[in-house]
Amino acid sequence: MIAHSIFFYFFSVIAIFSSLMVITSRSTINSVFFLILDFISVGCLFIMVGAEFLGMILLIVYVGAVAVLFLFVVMMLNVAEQKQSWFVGKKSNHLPTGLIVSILILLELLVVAGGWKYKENLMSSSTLILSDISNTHQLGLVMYTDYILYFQLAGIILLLSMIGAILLTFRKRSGVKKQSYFTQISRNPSSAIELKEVESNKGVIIDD
Amino acid sequence: MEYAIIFLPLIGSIIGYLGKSITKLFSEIFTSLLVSISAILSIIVFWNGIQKSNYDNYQIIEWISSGDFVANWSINIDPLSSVMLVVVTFVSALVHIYSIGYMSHDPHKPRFMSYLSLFTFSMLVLVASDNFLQLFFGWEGVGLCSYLLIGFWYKKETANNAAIKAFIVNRIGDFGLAVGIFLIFFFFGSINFEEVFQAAPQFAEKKLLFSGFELNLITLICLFLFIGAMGKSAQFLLHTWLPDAMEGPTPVSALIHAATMVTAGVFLVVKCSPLFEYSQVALNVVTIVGMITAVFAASVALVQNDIKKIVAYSTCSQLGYMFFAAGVGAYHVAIFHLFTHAFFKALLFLGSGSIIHAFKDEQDIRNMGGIRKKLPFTYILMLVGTLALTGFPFLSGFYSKDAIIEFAYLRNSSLGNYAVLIGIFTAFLTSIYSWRLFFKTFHGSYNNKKIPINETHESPIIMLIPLFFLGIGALFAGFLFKEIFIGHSSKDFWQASIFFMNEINHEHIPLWLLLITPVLVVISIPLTFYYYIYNTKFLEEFKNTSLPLYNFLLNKWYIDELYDLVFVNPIKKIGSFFWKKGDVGTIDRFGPDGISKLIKIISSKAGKLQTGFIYDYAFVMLLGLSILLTYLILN
Amino acid sequence: MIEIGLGHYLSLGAIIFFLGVIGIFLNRKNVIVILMSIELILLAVNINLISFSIFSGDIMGQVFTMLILTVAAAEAAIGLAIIVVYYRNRGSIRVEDIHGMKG
Amino acid sequence: MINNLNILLPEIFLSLSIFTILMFGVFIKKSFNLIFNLTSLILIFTVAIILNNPNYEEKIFLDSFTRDSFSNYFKILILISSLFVLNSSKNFIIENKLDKFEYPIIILLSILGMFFMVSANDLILFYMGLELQSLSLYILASIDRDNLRSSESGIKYFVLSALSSGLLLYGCSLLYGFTGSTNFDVIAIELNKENIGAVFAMVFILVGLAFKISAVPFHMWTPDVYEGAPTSITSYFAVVPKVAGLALLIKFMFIPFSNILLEWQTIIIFISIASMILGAVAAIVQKNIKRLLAYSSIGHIGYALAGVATGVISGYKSAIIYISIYVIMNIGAFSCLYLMKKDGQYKENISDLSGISKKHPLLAISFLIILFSLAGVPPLGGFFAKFYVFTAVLEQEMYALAIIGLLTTVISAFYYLRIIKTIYFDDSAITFESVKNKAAQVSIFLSCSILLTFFLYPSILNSLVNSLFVS
Amino acid sequence: MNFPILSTLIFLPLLSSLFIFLSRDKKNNFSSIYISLFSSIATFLLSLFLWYSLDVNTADFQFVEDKSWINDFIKFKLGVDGISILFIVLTTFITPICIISCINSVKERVKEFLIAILVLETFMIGVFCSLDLVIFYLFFEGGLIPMFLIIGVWGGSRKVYSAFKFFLFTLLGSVLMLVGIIVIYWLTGTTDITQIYEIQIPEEYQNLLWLAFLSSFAVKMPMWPVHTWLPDAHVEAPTAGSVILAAILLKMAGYGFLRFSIPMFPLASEFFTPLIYSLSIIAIIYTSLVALMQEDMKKLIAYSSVAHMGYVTLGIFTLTKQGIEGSIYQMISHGLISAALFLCVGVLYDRLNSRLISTYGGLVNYLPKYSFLFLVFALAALGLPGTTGFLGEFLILTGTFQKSYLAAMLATVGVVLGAAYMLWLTKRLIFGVTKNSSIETLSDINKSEIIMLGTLAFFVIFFGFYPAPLMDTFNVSVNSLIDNYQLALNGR
Repeated sequence: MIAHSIFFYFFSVIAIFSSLMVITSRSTINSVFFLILDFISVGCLFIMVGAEFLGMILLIVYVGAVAVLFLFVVMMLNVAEQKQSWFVGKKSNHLPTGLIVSILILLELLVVAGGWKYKENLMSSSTLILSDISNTHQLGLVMYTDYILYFQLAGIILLLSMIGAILLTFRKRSGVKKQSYFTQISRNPSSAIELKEVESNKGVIIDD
Repeated sequence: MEYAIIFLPLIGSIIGYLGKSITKLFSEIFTSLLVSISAILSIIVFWNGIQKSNYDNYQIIEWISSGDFVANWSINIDPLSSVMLVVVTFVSALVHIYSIGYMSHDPHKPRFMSYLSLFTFSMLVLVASDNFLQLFFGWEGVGLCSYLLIGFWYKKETANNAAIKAFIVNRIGDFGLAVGIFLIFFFFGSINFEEVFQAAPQFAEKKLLFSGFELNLITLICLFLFIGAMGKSAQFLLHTWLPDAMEGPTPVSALIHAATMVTAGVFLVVKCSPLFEYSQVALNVVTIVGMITAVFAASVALVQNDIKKIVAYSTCSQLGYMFFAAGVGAYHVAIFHLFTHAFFKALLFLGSGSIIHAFKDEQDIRNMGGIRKKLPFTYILMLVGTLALTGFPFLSGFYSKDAIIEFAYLRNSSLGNYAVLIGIFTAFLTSIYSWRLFFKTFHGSYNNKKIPINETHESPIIMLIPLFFLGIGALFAGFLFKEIFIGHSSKDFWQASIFFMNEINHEHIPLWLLLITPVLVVISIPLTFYYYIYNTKFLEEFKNTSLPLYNFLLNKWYIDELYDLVFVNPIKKIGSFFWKKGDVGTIDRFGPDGISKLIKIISSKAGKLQTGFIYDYAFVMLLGLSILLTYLILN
Repeated sequence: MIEIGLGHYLSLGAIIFFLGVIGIFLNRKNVIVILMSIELILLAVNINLISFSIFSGDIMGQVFTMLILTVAAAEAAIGLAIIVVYYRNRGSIRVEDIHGMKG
Repeated sequence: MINNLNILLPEIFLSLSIFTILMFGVFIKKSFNLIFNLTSLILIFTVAIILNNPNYEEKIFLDSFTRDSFSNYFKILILISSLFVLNSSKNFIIENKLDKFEYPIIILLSILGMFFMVSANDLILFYMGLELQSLSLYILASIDRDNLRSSESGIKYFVLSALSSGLLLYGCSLLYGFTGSTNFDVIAIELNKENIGAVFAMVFILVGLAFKISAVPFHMWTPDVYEGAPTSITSYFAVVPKVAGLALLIKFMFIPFSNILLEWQTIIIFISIASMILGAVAAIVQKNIKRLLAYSSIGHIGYALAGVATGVISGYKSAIIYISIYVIMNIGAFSCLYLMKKDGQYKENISDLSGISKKHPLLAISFLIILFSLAGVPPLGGFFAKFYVFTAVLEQEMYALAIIGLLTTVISAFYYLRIIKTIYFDDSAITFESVKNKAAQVSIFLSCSILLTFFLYPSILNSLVNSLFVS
Repeated sequence: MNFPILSTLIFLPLLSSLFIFLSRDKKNNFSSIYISLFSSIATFLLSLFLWYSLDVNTADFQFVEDKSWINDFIKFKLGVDGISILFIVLTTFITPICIISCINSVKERVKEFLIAILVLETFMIGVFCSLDLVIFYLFFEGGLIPMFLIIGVWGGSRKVYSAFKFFLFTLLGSVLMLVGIIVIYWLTGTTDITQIYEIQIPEEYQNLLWLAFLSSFAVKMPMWPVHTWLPDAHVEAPTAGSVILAAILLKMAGYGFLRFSIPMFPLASEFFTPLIYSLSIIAIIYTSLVALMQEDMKKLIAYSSVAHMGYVTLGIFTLTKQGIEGSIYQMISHGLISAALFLCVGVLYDRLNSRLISTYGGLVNYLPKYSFLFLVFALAALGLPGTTGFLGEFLILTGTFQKSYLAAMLATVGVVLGAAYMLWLTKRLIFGVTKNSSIETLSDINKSEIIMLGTLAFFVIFFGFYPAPLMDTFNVSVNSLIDNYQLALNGR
């Protein structure tokens, strides 16, 4: 019980702190790393609360793929050195109002989410009943049966993102000389050598 | 026959104008001919009336019918209208003939003749109507013709202005007439003369609240009708157009502004005697206005120099006579004076025209004089006219004018007595200015610098014949028709067309009253001759010593200036103000233009909101979200 | 405080959500950080869903989460691709530089 | 379950076709034309399949997917409008070197996403459909990848859309938590006024949806993206996702949120009025036609939302009629842009239209009809759209909404008139190149003739829409 | 009568405009002009036939066509009665004249111009035929499009401003009417006015609805203070545009008051009578004064139109027989007279390209025929007895007098002012000395102009002396209008 509390607060504080750092840190690289930290701590929370599959997915897919993708792009676009905080540059003219508005939203959310009556059949953390089949198993049971449609759709979305990414970023580079084995092999003397009759005192114009 | 009287002038007007290219004098002859026929016919009608009481109402066609508001085109022949028919057609025919000579040098003769005939038609429609609406038609129709004829010489700026002035002042009068008609229709439920007059007694006591005042209905109606009459007959305050109207050709002045149209007001009052008789207040107003006009116009006429203007003011003054005659209840006398006045005033005008003709369009009497030898016929005829006008015994003016004074006396009221005084005084003034005009023109020395005396000449015969006829009228009309019109048997003649509540008995007139006017008139002749011809110094000195009075009179009591100051200029200013400040400056500025400007400003503000920065966009979204959330929480 | 209930998890989600939101419109650095903020928001959503799912014993929430993870990955990929494209054209991905169209 | 798969037939057909033509595209070089034509064919076939399917309501996959006349109507609308948008823009695509074979495929994928959106009866499916569509649109917005403006519009659209998706998703999570289910029908039962958390969630979801249909204040992306994206994409943006978005909104209001009508009604009214006003006002200063049409579409969404705001079926119907006529008008308007070519470039500034009525009377008159229709001047089709909406609004006695709405039509008439003024009143005559674009001409012609003759039989849409709400 | 004569009447011009659109002729646009002339005259004859076959002894709507239109709830219902038929005939009469006028005055894009005119004619006839509020609105608003184009494309130097002002002003007014129409639908369940007449709309709604309708009609009429679009629109519009605008478009509002405001909202009509009176009186006097000071002929005539329309509103809301009949008569009369005056201005404008009064003067020396006709119309405009202008005004004032002395007296002042500005205009234009030497080179009006102006002059005078054909036509209808109104007031 207490352990649950301690771990919850531990990971939440880390998550919140790293979230804060994601948006405030001067270096984009740092932001990415804090994002990873964020994911890790939240993943731990997931595991702690009993959604171990999703916790793992978060760690593997997010940290392993998405965050790395971010890192990759940051490196590629060479913006890692941009050491700017959000106060630099054009000074934000709605920082105060913005903060007030967001805090307002936060408070409203906290009021609603934190302090509200939920449905009666909710479990408290102490009485969390973990079913006898594992979380992963449970997901697996529904994912490919009842929710096959979503699954397929997710697939299509991934396909789309692939097409999109390729369409947007892939470009044929002109002027790049590539080796073509087939042309190399299928050359014959007639296409490789040209014989010219050279008249005297005229020379040959060699075009290449 | 009745149809012919009315419509022949109209036909003349239309065909006369359209057929102008048929032969050289087609329009002139054709129109004159038709109007003459009409004149003869109307005399026959008049005669039939006297002899056989042959009166009738001929309905031509329904004009307008809207609910109870029904008006017909009709020809209503009764004693009053038959008299008017004679006056109108007779004078008109003579003026037509006169114009052939007078206008012989004008390129627009056909148009002129056509207008004249059209005028005659309108006037006939006016006098022959059996309802107020047709009367109104004729009323405005003559106004239109007057407008057209005054502005006949359209190149003259003054003529155009005078024409507009005449129309608009008349319109102001018409405003009163129209309101009178509205009132009549509203309360009597009809605008037919006969029905209205029959119903009049029932409304004699009716009061109504009119813009805060409680007034007698009939009084109100009569006052409004009288405003109309004032406008048309150039009574004081609405008289300003008449002298200006002299910008038109002289025959026009003779026909319209002396003999016929201007008397329409008198005609209206007399016609409506069944109404006026029920309202002493209205009658008193009529009397007072008439008196004021008579004196005023006569006083102004004393010092004018334009020959036509003098005659015009004289007309104005005589109309005043007619009105106060009507006002004291002597309607028949008013009509009688109208009748005689038509002859001698037309004569005077045409005579003046003859003089002007002789001087090649010179109108200032200071530039005339001493031409009695050169224009003998004109001289004689003008003499007749002047004598008649001044009321020289046994000429037509004598009978009618004295009768007015007598009737005023017989009225036996304080107002009547004032009227007597004013009448006598005005008669005296009339005599003075008439003789002044006469002597200054024909006697004394020749004063014109531009035209040598040899070039002045007598008018052609075609102009003199009408003068001659009018002269006969001026001489004998009073004597001949006195008995019929105002004599003891006059009631048989007028029948129902004039209504007297309390008839004045034409008896017991003190001798002094009978004598005083003729005596004054006769005395004034040598007096005038002396002061204007032999001893002009006295008057010059008098003029110089009392210059303000002189100027006051010369400038017609400054009434035109007053109007300019009070009405014309302010209206123009208000018009400009409404336009520039009202429409453009306020309505448009704050209305469409202002709003569109505002929207454009908002629009560019809204465009600026779209900064192009992602964070701003996101911020707006969050702002929206937070507003919605907060709204829900607060609810 | 000690008893960790659903409310705690939701609050955590709300805070992370809030930070993600702030990150989007207070950021002047570069677009990638905005992308990361979006990932934070999605993370907050996931926290919500998982905790709801666990506390109400309903597997649906976890299925949802899993799909969100997939979609988020796809979104990140496309987002980064667009950023790359933009970078190629503009030579910068600073948020302040992205205002070629306005008004 | 497998027996019921024919309910999913259009979606299955579409996905399989996508895979097939994707293969064609990969293995055949210079295959744009082929794939483009195949795409048109697929669209037509899909329409046929949907028409061939029965219309009664059926749900499968744990009631997460609905097929009913409502979804079918929107699917057909989406398909047909895509068909016209695509075909009329073909010349433009080729001439601007956008002729990659992925182009039509991504469009098809987005259509697939919209299919799931309008058929969704479950938060998850709805979200998946939405994301499929959004991701396609991100790519499409920045498809002209060598063009700075295109990629900028892509980045803007992506960031903001992702944000809105995040908000929407957050709402979904709360909704799931507070009602205990992701199924619309269950949510509808569980959701009531006392359930504040769920009401809160509703706001988040509304924000997400409002973003998709670009309603104020979640419209900020619209002008920039419309301007920046290639015209062919803009026309797609302006038409198809709007239809799907509105369908979704109506569905949300009609099923899951039906019990908290009072709560969302004020919000929709607010959004609607804000959209109408901003759409009218902000467009006045615009110089770019595409940008102007963006504001115009914001305004139009405001009117459609006014219909939704009534919270009754007749209002929803009027909104559906509105969006249908809006689609017709916008297809026409954008098709006109494909005929405005000068010096080898497609023109998109209002000033480029100066005096074209002299040289291109037909184009001018088409513009005239469409613009007057957009302004809602009778007797053109656009008037009837507004008429239905305001009839529904006034039925609920929402006078303020109706009057504000109609006043904004006057303001918005101003900028439509400004274009007409440029076309007809200005003297400097511009000559465009003659463009051989039969498809665009046909689209314009159809659009104009529908708008012109709509008044002859204005109930045609009514009778279609009447059957959409069975329950 | 099974033959849909009204639909034919409405759509005949539209059809012919389609023909013109499809016709191809390069030189002189002969075929366009002839097609349009032919079709408009055919329409005119058809409308005359309609008038002839109309039974004027009943106030019922005749030639009713009733088709279902928008679902079941709004019907495409047309019909005419004694009031509307005259407006239809006026419309069909003015249109050929406009077409003739553009032979002289429109130099470019003749074909489009004719199409616009004919489309406009369709809308105008439709307005006067429709017996359903929505249809009415449709036609009422639809007319804006061609008119906007006519002003904007063929207009003068400030055409854009004027066209926009015209369009937006009118649209702004009428959207509120649309709200009113829809609310009526929800209150009564129908938009068929013959059915609405039977239903008493609740009193608490009447006032607001009446105001909603007023907002549209007041702008169109135009009443003070929303009249400012009219002078601008008139000034900038081409001759035919001004003619149609003055002769017919303005009448729609007056017709609307008669057809909709009064029968549908009798209580409100009574309640707001003082408002209408004051606005009308202000319009009459204010605009007359403004007209007095104008330097632009068209603007002067436009302002005079506002004043004349002031009489119309005044007369309508007296709700007396004379007032209403006078108003109808005044509208028709103004339709003829203002049309003629604008044509007259157009004649001058075609020749010298100036609308400033000061450009002209002494025209009578060189254009006698023209001057004569102009004088006739000017006199008719100032309400000279014997012209149509008089009877209308006089009847209106008679009617007004029965309701309010003050209003009638003040309105009568307008008659005096009317004479002032019209005569002053005539003086400055026609009479006086010719100052501008280019006038001397002008040719008098040609045949087509004589036909146009002569016909108008004939009718202006003919109906001035013999108004019975017109008065008899609407007599019964007006009676029933007033009877129903009184019934409604008593039934309160």
